Amino acid sequence: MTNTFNKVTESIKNASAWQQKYREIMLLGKTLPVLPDVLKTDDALVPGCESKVWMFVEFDLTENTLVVIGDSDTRIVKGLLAVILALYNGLTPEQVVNKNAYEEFEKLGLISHLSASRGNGIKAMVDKIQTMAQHKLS
Amino acid sequence: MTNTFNKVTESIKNASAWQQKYREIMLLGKTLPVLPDVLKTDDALVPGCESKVWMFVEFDLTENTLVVIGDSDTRIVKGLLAVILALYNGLTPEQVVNKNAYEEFEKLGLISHLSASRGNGIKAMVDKIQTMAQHKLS
Amino acid sequence: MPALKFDINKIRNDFPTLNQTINGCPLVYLDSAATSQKPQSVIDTMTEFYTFQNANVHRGRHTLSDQATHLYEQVRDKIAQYFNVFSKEIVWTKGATEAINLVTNGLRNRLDENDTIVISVLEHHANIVPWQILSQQTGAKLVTLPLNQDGTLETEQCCEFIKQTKPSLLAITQASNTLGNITNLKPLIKAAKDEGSLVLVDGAQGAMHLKPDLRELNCDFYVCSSHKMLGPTGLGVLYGRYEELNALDIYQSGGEMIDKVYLTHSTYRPAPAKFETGTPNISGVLGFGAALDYLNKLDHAQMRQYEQKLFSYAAQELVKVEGITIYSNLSDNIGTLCFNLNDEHPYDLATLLDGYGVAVRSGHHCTQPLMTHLGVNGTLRASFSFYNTYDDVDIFINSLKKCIALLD
Amino acid sequence: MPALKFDINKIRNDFPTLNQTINGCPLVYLDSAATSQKPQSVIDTMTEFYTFQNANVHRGRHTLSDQATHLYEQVRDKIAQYFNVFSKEIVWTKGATEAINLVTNGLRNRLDENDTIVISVLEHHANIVPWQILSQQTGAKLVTLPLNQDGTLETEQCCEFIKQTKPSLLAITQASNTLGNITNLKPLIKAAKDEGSLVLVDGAQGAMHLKPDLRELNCDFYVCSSHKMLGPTGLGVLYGRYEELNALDIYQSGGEMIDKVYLTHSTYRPAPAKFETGTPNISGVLGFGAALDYLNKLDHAQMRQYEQKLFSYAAQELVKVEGITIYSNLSDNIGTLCFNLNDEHPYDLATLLDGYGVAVRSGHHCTQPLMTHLGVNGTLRASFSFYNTYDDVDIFINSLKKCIALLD
Ligand SMILES: Cc1ncc(COP(=O)(O)O)c(C=O)c1O
Ligand SMILES: Cc1ncc(COP(=O)(O)O)c(C=O)c1O
Repeated sequence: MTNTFNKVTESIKNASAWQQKYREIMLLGKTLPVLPDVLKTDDALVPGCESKVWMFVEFDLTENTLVVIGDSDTRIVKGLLAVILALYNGLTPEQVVNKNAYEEFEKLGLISHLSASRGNGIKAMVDKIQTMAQHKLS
Repeated sequence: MTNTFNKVTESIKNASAWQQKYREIMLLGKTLPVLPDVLKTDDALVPGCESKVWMFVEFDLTENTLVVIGDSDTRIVKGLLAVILALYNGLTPEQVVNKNAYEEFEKLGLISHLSASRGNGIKAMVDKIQTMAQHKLS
Repeated sequence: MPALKFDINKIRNDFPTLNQTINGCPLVYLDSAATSQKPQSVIDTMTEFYTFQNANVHRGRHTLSDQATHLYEQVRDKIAQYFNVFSKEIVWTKGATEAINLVTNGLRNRLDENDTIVISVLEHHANIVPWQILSQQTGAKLVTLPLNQDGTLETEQCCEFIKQTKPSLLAITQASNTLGNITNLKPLIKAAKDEGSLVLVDGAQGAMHLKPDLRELNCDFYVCSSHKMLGPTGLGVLYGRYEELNALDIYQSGGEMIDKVYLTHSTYRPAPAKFETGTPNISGVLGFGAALDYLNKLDHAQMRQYEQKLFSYAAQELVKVEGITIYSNLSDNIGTLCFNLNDEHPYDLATLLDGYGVAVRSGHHCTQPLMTHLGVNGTLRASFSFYNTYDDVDIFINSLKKCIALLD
Repeated sequence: MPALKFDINKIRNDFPTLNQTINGCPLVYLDSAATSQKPQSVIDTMTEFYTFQNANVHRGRHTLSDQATHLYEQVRDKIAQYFNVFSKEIVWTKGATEAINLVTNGLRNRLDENDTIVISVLEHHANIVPWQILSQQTGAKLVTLPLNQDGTLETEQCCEFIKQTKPSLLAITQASNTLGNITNLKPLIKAAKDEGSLVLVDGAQGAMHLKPDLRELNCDFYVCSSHKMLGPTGLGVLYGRYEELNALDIYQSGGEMIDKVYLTHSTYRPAPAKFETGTPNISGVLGFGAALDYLNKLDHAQMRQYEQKLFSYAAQELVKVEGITIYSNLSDNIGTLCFNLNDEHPYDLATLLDGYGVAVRSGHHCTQPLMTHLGVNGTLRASFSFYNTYDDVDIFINSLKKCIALLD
């Protein structure tokens, strides 16, 4: 898990300048599959974002691990989404609640993108993942 | 005219301290006749004042001079009213428009009582007197 | 961090306005019920915003806008914590008055002639006129709680009245702005909730002095104004229990409160956003944040204890002055002395007191029905706050005596 | 006093916010259409108020309150002079949005299904949604002026439309907040007045750049926001031709707007008082007074000339950038460039530009119907003001090119 995440985000962490960082984020976004149009429903849309962000958070019942799928119409938000997916996908509920996205984003120098004021849906996504994991545990 | 005014306001002008000034103003107010209750109508009331101020501004048609009558339920405003009456009563329209109440109040150290923000009706009274005199002249 | 001991000398230095002279006398500011003075930190916060961070909030992709939005939303969290409620239950308004209007407007489609609204004769016009208008618009009856001749509410009698009336809504002040009397809210709210009423509390006077726990108070709506709580003008707070808040009809419309706008119709966001349209008073909100930080740094219990002692002293000294009638309840009061001298007009006394640098208010204090109830046209009002001193009281009383002599 | 020559270097020094760095780059603030920066004198005036004069306005007998009231009412005179109207025709609101809501609410009892309201597709949501709601409440028809595909209004066609429609009211923006396009108001207003329509002009974008003479413009209502005119947030202006203003139904109710309050009913004061209830944004008004003083010290014609030259230069440089589509009308514009890059999302470009210290806005700019009309989800918007420089333009264009390279 953490290995995937580290591998995926290594280039972001090692970026020498902010320009390079954004370039790596956008490249990462390109690796995400495009969500089929049928799944891009209003229900899946994170409300109140300038960029469109669709997201699905589910638990795989047999494996008891998290499955997160998402897409965005902007390059940067899609890249950030890819970071979130790499961070949480495949984790058990216990692992999810112990994984602090804020710390990870801080380490990657991306913390400002996780503030509510950005209104880009990333924070909403993290909140939803954490709520679902906690629900699962209680 | 001006003689009456000077005589009436001399003690205010000569007051050594603000306490003395207010005492003279209130004494002056006491010399004003009390308006009969029948004249204290809502129409005669200056709107928007904390103190009640009734006023009548008319021209004596035979003499072509101003007649101002007024009363107030506060001592200080009534005293200020007496100053206004002494200033304008018996003047012709020409004399009224040439008589600047602001200058006179400035000289008496009472200018702050003539500001709109005081909401004591004195400014409204001066405005009404001036408007009527100007109307008479045009 | 341990609470600081209440140190009035230190506090005085935090309020620059208090350290000035009026007509050559040290200012004795006894008009905090009208508006509070501001600590330096509030002034500095606003200056800093306009100097370094000025930008519009929400939806901006650039750093300044992001910073401004972040700071702005933090203050919503702060006031929610202050009242022990959720951030999403806080709506920014331009003042307590607007907050009440937002609620009366939001209920318009839910009331008819079968409904009864209960208010009290003690209320500020802001908590009377909007209900009158709502009553005229909907046919709902508007009635008042029984009030003793001295301006106090008998708790039992009021609860009984509520039980009989079964109101749809009770709107009541936490403390009278004219008398300072504190309402015994809990039993009244309980009585109203037992009848299924909504309850709105006007906290304009109570929010700072009494720092209520709104969850515990159990009201549905609560309003207050920043400018009476050490904060800037042009900002108020509406708290609403979330379901009740979100159930209110929209008030003002325009940008930000919408989800989608088509030419024919629009869809709206959930509360609190649906009630917040237009560019907000950003600097006001940030300044209010600094005011809340200041209040939180004081130990509230100690502050309140100081206020109560100071008030008792002032009341005790005022009672001794010949010819004075006091209308305030002296035993349960936020710190306001409402009084008259014989049959003197309060205007005269207030004007003369100003000569001595003593700032009190005179008039009907936006409570004409209460004036009628007390049988007066107006009164003087000296309202104290935690930044006032025993010296203030002494100067006030001595000046009052000198003014009375002047009137002889 | 002779007008000062327009000296951009001197002006830059008056705006402290502009002299800072963002992400290590000098700030290039191109978001003045969202909110303007504030000159030092505005900040100082607010600080001074809270430091020395802080008191509530109106009805106070003490010196501080008297001073505050005096300063406060002076600003009403200043804005009236700025627009060449009477002071009693000015109502303080919390923003342009509230000012429009005050008017739509005030007309509610005067419209029915026989009435037609005309707006344009260019309008900010603040000048759409309140009319939609009024239309839903009264049955009045809401229609839009014909708009060219490029977002410009054809004057003749619009006048003809007004003649045909005979609207009861025309509500139109003086300049589009998204495109910057200036509306050719005079013929439209004349056409509307010829049909006996009321006319409301949304001056949020126009009030500072175009400094209209409202007597000459001959509209009935005009709204604007202090924060877009160098002043503080939380304050707006409603101008109304006196008879039309006073004829509007009351809006918010409470203290100050009343004459007499009885328990059963109340009587109200004449305009503007009847629309101003609650403690106003006193510091906001005083700060706005300083903003108007600042604007009056500039020679408006010279300031405007500078803005126009700067805009032309910016437009000329932007046009040259490959892949850019500009939506703004470049010949008659307050200073706003609305554009997109190929089919890139404006969010990405705005975020990257911020990396270079360039503050632009991205999104729908509270004009969703216009976005639909233009066939886009959102755009970038770079809005210039007289305190921007040619260097700002160069940095903007260079940074834009670097961002485009990053996106490749
Ligand atoms: C054209 C236009 N109208 C109205 C508004 C609303 O102004 P405010 O948010 O200050 O109420 C704006 C502000 O963005 C605007 O640009
Ligand atoms: C009890 C009470 N309610 C409401 C208000 C209205 O507050 P604002 O003027 O800030 O809207 C006041 C202010 O005087 C008040 O004292």
